[in-house]
Amino acid sequence: MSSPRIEVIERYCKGCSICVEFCPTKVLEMDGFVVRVAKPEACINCMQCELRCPDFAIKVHAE
Amino acid sequence: MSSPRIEVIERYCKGCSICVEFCPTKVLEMDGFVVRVAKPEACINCMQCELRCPDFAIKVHAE
Amino acid sequence: MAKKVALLQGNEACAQGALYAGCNFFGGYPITPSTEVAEVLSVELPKIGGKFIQMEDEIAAMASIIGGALAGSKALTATSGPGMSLKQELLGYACIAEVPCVIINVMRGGPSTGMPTGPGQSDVQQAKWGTHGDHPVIALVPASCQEIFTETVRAFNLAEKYRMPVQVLYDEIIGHMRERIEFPEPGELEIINRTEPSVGPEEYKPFDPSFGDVPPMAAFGSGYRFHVTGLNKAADGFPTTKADLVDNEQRRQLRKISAAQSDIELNEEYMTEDAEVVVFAYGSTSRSARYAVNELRKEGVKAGMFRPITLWPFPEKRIAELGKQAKAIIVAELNLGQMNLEVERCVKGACDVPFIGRVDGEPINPGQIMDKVKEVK
Amino acid sequence: MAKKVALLQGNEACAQGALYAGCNFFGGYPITPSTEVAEVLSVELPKIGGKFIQMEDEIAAMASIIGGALAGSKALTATSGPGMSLKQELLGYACIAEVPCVIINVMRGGPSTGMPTGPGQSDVQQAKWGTHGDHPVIALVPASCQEIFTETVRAFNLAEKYRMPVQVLYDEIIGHMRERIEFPEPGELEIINRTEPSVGPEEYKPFDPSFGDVPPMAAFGSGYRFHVTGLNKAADGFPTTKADLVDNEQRRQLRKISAAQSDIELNEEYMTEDAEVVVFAYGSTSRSARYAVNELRKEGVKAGMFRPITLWPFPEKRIAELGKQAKAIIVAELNLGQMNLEVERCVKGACDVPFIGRVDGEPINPGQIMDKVKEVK
Amino acid sequence: MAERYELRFSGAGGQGLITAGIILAEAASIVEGKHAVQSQSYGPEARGGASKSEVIIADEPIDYPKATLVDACLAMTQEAADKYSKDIRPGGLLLVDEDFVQNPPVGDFKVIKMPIVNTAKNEVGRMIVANVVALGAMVALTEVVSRESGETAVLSRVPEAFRELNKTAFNLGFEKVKALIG
Amino acid sequence: MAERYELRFSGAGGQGLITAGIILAEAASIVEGKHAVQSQSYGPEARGGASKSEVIIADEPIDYPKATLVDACLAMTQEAADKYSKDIRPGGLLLVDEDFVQNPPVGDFKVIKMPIVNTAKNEVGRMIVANVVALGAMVALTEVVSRESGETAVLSRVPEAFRELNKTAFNLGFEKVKALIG
Amino acid sequence: MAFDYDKYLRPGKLPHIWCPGCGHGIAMKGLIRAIDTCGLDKSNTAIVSGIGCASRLPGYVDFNTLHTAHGRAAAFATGVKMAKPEMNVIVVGGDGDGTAIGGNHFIHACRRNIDMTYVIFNNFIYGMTGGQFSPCTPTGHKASTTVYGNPDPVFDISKLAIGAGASFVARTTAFHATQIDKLIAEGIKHKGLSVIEVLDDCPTTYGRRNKFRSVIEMMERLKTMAVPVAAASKMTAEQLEGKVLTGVLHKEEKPEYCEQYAEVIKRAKGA
Amino acid sequence: MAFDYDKYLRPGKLPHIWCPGCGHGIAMKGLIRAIDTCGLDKSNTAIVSGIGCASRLPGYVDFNTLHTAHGRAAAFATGVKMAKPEMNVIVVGGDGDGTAIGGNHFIHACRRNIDMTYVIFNNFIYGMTGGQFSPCTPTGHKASTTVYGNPDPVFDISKLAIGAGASFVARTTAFHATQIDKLIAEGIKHKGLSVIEVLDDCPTTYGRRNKFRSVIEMMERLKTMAVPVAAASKMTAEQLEGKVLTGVLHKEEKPEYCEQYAEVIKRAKGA
Ligand SMILES: Cc1ncc(C[n+]2csc(CCOP(=O)(O)OP(=O)(O)O)c2C)c(N)n1
Ligand SMILES: Cc1ncc(C[n+]2csc(CCOP(=O)(O)OP(=O)(O)O)c2C)c(N)n1
Ligand code: SF4
Ligand code: SF4
Ligand code: SF4
Ligand code: SF4
Ligand code: SF4
Ligand code: SF4
Ligand SMILES: [Mg+2]
Ligand SMILES: [Mg+2]
Repeated sequence: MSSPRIEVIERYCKGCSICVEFCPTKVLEMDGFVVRVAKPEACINCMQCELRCPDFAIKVHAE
Repeated sequence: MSSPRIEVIERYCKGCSICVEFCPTKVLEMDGFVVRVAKPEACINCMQCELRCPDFAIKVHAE
Repeated sequence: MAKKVALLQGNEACAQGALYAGCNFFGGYPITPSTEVAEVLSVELPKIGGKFIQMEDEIAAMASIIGGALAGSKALTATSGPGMSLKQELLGYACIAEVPCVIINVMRGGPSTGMPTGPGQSDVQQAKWGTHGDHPVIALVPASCQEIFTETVRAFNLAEKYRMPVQVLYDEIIGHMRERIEFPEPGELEIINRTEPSVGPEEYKPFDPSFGDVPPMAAFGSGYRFHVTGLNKAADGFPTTKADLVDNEQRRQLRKISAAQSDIELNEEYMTEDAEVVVFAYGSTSRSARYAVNELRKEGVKAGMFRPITLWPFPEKRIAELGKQAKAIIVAELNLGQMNLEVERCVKGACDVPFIGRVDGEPINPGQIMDKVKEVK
Repeated sequence: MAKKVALLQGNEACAQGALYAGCNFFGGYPITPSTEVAEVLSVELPKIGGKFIQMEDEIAAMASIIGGALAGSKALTATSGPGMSLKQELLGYACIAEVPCVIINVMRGGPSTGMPTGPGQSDVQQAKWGTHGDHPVIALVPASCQEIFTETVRAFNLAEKYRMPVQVLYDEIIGHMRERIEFPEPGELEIINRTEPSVGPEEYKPFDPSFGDVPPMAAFGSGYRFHVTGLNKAADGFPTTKADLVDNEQRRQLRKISAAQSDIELNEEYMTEDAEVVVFAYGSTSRSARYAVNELRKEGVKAGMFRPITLWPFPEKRIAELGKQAKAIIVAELNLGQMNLEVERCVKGACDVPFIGRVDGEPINPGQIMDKVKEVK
Repeated sequence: MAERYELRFSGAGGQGLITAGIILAEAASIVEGKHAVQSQSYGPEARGGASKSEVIIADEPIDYPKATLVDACLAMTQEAADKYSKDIRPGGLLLVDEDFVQNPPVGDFKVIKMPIVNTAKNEVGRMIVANVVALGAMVALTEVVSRESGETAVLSRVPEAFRELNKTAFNLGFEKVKALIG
Repeated sequence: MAERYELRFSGAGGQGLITAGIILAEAASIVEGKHAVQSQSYGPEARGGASKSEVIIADEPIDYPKATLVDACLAMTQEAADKYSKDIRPGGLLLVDEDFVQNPPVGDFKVIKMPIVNTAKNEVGRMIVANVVALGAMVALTEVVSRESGETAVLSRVPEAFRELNKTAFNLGFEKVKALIG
Repeated sequence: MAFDYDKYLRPGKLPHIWCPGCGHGIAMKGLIRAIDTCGLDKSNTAIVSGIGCASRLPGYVDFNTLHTAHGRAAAFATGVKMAKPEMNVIVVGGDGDGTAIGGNHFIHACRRNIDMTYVIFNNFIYGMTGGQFSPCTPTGHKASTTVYGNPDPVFDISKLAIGAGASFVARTTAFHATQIDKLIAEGIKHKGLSVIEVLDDCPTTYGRRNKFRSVIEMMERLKTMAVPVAAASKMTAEQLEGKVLTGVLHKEEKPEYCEQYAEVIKRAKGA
Repeated sequence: MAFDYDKYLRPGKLPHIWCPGCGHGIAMKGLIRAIDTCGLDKSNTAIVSGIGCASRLPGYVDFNTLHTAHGRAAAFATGVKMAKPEMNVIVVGGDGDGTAIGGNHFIHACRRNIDMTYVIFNNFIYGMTGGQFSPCTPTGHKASTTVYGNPDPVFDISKLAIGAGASFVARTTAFHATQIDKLIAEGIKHKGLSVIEVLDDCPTTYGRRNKFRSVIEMMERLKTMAVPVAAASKMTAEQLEGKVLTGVLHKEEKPEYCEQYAEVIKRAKGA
């Protein structure tokens, strides 16, 4: 099974870093004021980032 | 012991008859729109009439 | 068939007028001397499947009728001075959000609790200026029970036509007195309903100026999903701080009324053609004025009466004309000086504007007016 | 010693002015753009043993300051349009019950929620007519941070002197901008406190007209036990419906102000002596007007500015005079037509009254005024 | 009938005098098609104290709706008589309940005395219809509406069950006055 | 100095630009005894988005308190640069943070580029003092107040513990610009 | 011995405006006795009310009296108390005044736990305006605006007060006349916001429409409705159906608002 | 699979105005998921709010949306619901909007038990106006108008709602993100007035002043504060000190207001 695709809508991301902190496998990282998908392959599709992003800025697409 | 003196302030009495109904010994009576002390001697100084008159219209003076 | 007639209180006539106009929602909070409007409607509305709700206060009452109106109802509330003061914020909301509804103010003595069972006409400037910010105003001032009926109908019509709150103000005297009312037959008086959108939900904008200064209005729950706010908004209903968009909307809202003055204005003139002294009076006071004019005419005094039935927008032009014709326009009202200021403004110094005011709980009687007319003659 | 100076926001200057005036009670409810007044006082009042209370809404805030004032405090509240609309009922209460207190209205765009962070001057007629019923009104409109300080002091003085609520209105621009303030030394500005009864509790009547139109006022808890009500009352403070007693009281209350116009009125005139065109402007708009007048004078245009600092009672006489002198009095304000109506009334047709209004969240700039002046020239 | 006829019903709150006024106004305006205005004054709080109801009847539309000079006044209590008989017009009428108005005011008007409450209590059997007795009496006294119109108006106001009672009350009032004034 | 000198500080909400404006106004009006007015515009809700603070300095009392034609403008972000550089007067100045304003607007004004945030972050060691770096730079650029006045104003605003930090920031900003414009 | 009410009454103001048999008079007398029990100094006591029949009380009594606007009594009173914490502040008013338009000020006074006593005269109706239903009119009953039977659920005022944080809540009825002063006195002595609900009667607007034949019948109803809290604990749910608990329903010690504010002042002066 | 929020969002309105890390966004997403769970028809659903940061929600979602005046949402919503009882009506707003200025409408909506769902976003502060204390700001904490520590006691919103008669009351936090939609969905399905309190965070005005170093810390606090009702029953009073209960706190069947009014209509038509 390939790892899920993480979509970050940069225009919405306000850089609060909630997703970064809640990601259990450190897939995400802050890059200045927006989030960056640093280790996509580590994603375990737990949906924490999507669930908790207050800004509708991150979507987890499982294949 | 002489029976208490019942003072009715006619100007205040609105004739609601609460005192009449609550007097256990039927001392009081309605007389048109105001109350009348009909049987002063029967008064047992229970103070019910004074306590319950909504209009400050009746006072029981025990000697 | 003879028309239905009845001896009705002004407040009852108001309720009946509302029903005739198609009112199907009343949200209120009791207050003397307006309460009978609510009482009649609490009995009548459920009979026709309409809604009567007694809210927790006047603010909530005003909120409920705006909500009801947005959901498609023809909504009414009735109150008196203290309640009117409380409603001011949401009256402004109804203006900016362009929600049709009717507010009855049965005026009593003021300010504050004042004289709850005494008459007053001292909320007439409040009707125009009570809420903060610029906003259009329509206020009607009937003078008899029959006219309360017809003006309530007209209030609903204007509210629906111009998509805004309309106030009807009358004083305690006519609110509580009883006169014979003839009920118009159904269809006899015109009934206006808000214009519904002619475009589909996708294209609909709740304040679309391309449909004119009064854009069509959809109801909540009708398939048109739109946004309503009390913030300055653009034509699409969403808040904006863009100067030009805000400006367009604000000016359009005032223009709704300023451009339609002739449609909204309604006055009665009584023996003004040749009048040397005109009495400006409205509501119950105009009845004393008419009585006085009749008496004065008998004595050969050329008196006349100008009676606004629409108080706001103010009949500026006609007053200016009368100012040029008459020696004086006497303003008689149950307050200490309100509409006289507006008359003064309009006559631009062309004639005197003597004032008769009264705030002691008694009506201005014909004698007072006659005396004043003779004074200025 | 040099005076204490500081760079303060208008709202901060207001709070400092209040403290200087002896304010020791603030009851409020936060609202943009007035909130800093409360924030400063929440810090400063407890330092001097004063009371700051944040109430559940603006109505409660107004109630709390009336209660505080009756218990002897010098009380203040601060709000903006929506809050002002909500306070109207109790503003009337403070009038009829003759309770000194000061209300700050930092004006934003309206109506309703409008433009919370944008400036407006569209509550100026509301200041006079917002509450129902006839009542006296004093409203001040400072135009700089320093003047906000001094006018807040004057507001307290007038409130105490005339025993009534006094409103101070300024717009968001000066509420939020910062200027250097010089703090007057203690004693430098006059501080007026309410007159206390000279008779003992037995003879005391809270509205005793034998002490003049502004009867002395005792505080709750001072040994004078009296009754306060929002009903029409007699001189003894108890409610009455007796026509003559009501009339006496109502007229006395209005007379407090009408008879003291010269004490209350305060205007600034700038180059009006020979002005052919006068710009009537107040608050932040007057700053643009002064700028414009300076520029116009450079160009040889005889322009001047009339700036009311006391807006209500209105400077009727002086405006009438200027109307006779000038070709036009241009009224510039951040609304769609308010004080221009009052100017029109006062000039009685003697000159034109062109209007510059703006409600898009931007200030009226000097250029707009210059253009208009040139137009009428 | 004069061009404008002014009647006043006064007494204590709760005696039904407002209703009496309304019925009279209905008799005039609905039954007889004249013009009528009924109004009342509320006490400070609409409860207790003296109460009054006024009816103005005319052939023309009525402008000023309050009494100017009262043609006929009813007073059911002493307080009402003292307070409300003041503006009876010279030559006018004052009908009092003789049991409750022991000192009828004197003035340039005719006083008619009659036991109104007692008639209701003892002859009709229900004190509550004293106002209708009074109404019958006022109709008889003033002839401002016909006896029949008055009766019609009374009956159209009351529920079926109370029609007889009220009819009796109205007519007793009417007849007693007729007997008195001849 | 011109009769009326207009400065604008713009950037993102939370960058401390309002404070920078206030300090400059204090330097001018409190320290140097000139006239100054500081104002700011709030976003729709006073949060997020572009933010600006304006300071007008003059020798005379200041009437119109808003900018008419800006003499010198600071822009810390691209959005601010795009939005607020519009009314810079011909020949005016625009100072941008070169790391955040990648496309400085062009117009009849002089653009000065400087790494403001990075200076704060890397050279002072605290990003939070970027506004003070910017202030130092603006003072150097415009000379609207003296370096000493600027420093005094900065120091009188900050708690003891942060004085050195802010002093460094202010002076770094000042010197960097001086070096740039020579 | 007759109780000397005159000591607390303003001369020349009686008779009061209340209708014959109106329970407000009974409750008022209880309040006066409570004040007497607590020995409050008249000059140091404020009685504050809103608008309504009940709210006319202050006009009759010889204290610092404040008859405010409809529903606002608690907010005015809060201002008085904050300004002069040493004063005794008592709020009186009707069910409509206190729980309809005044509901917000009521719950916030409870929340703040400011040291005042709020005596609420619950006659189940808006008396003053002629008998429209209030938030306390029993569901199904009639009022001038609910001729088909009131569809509205009622507030349990005491429960509301407790929910809002009041630290002393008690209830009694006009029938239980001697309990009125006892509970009010206990409330006055309690430090913090105390609420005493007195169920009373409005024969004129509520009684008549709901087929009570006399004030006495209304008193009877109050009598049978009431169940003392102690007794209630031994009763089943069915037995308690339609009953209301009387006595002290809630009492707890909590920081009082003016005292808390005095701490703020201390901190500010220290700072 | 990613949840399709877009289905409920108005195109072009994002990003919303809320600050980075503002909990309102998390709560809003929970609301959308709940609506989705319940399968509400967008055209037949109204979302009503007052004024405040939280109250900006309606502008972003594709329903009949009504952004009213500060504190008045419940009263407007009541009008909408009465006029069209077939519509789903959801009220959203902040702690200030709902319990300070809007307290009265809130408790009366609870009393009436009208079939609406009130989701209250409790961030313990007036966010929109820059962080003055609200009736929910913890005592002792700092806000822009309580620099010496807040002297005011707080409302327990849920307790207040229950005291006022709400028939469904639940509470959760922004940390418990998946519980948000579950509880709101249960509230929507409940016939009558349901209140769902979501404790969330305002980093900008509350967090900063109260020395939270990050949004994450604020989330941590929410996490540790919360105790599910079931768990709480097994805990001692000391253990519960400083905790808040989460989950469904109260649920009962009571007559719904619009249905009761439908009965009034029946009676009126019959009469
Ligand atoms: C702002 C305002 N709204 C409405 C009223 C009308 N009003 C006066 S008293 C009252 C209700 C009184 O009921 P309650 O408080 O229960 O007192 P009661 O008369 O029953 O003793 C109302 C609605 C008013 N005076 N002011
Ligand atoms: C009548 C009125 N009073 C005050 C305000 C100012 N105001 C706007 S939002 C708000 C408080 C918001 O707090 P809350 O409801 O908790 O929402 P949050 O911003 O925290 O989400 C206040 C006081 C207003 N807009 N209208
Ligand atoms: S789905 Fe889970 S693992 Fe994957 S990025 Fe998001 S939080 Fe990390
Ligand atoms: S949670 Fe959302 S807004 Fe915050 S950093 Fe992650 S994607 Fe950006
Ligand atoms: S004191 Fe008792 S016995 Fe005597 S009259 Fe009164 S009620 Fe009757
Ligand atoms: S209780 Fe009082 S008012 Fe009633 S009848 Fe007896 S004395 Fe008169
Ligand atoms: S109307 Fe009711 S509450 Fe008011 S005084 Fe009469 S009986 Fe008492
Ligand atoms: S101020 Fe607070 S509540 Fe408002 S958007 Fe920012 S974080 Fe959210
Ligand atoms: Mg009541
Ligand atoms: Mg909040």
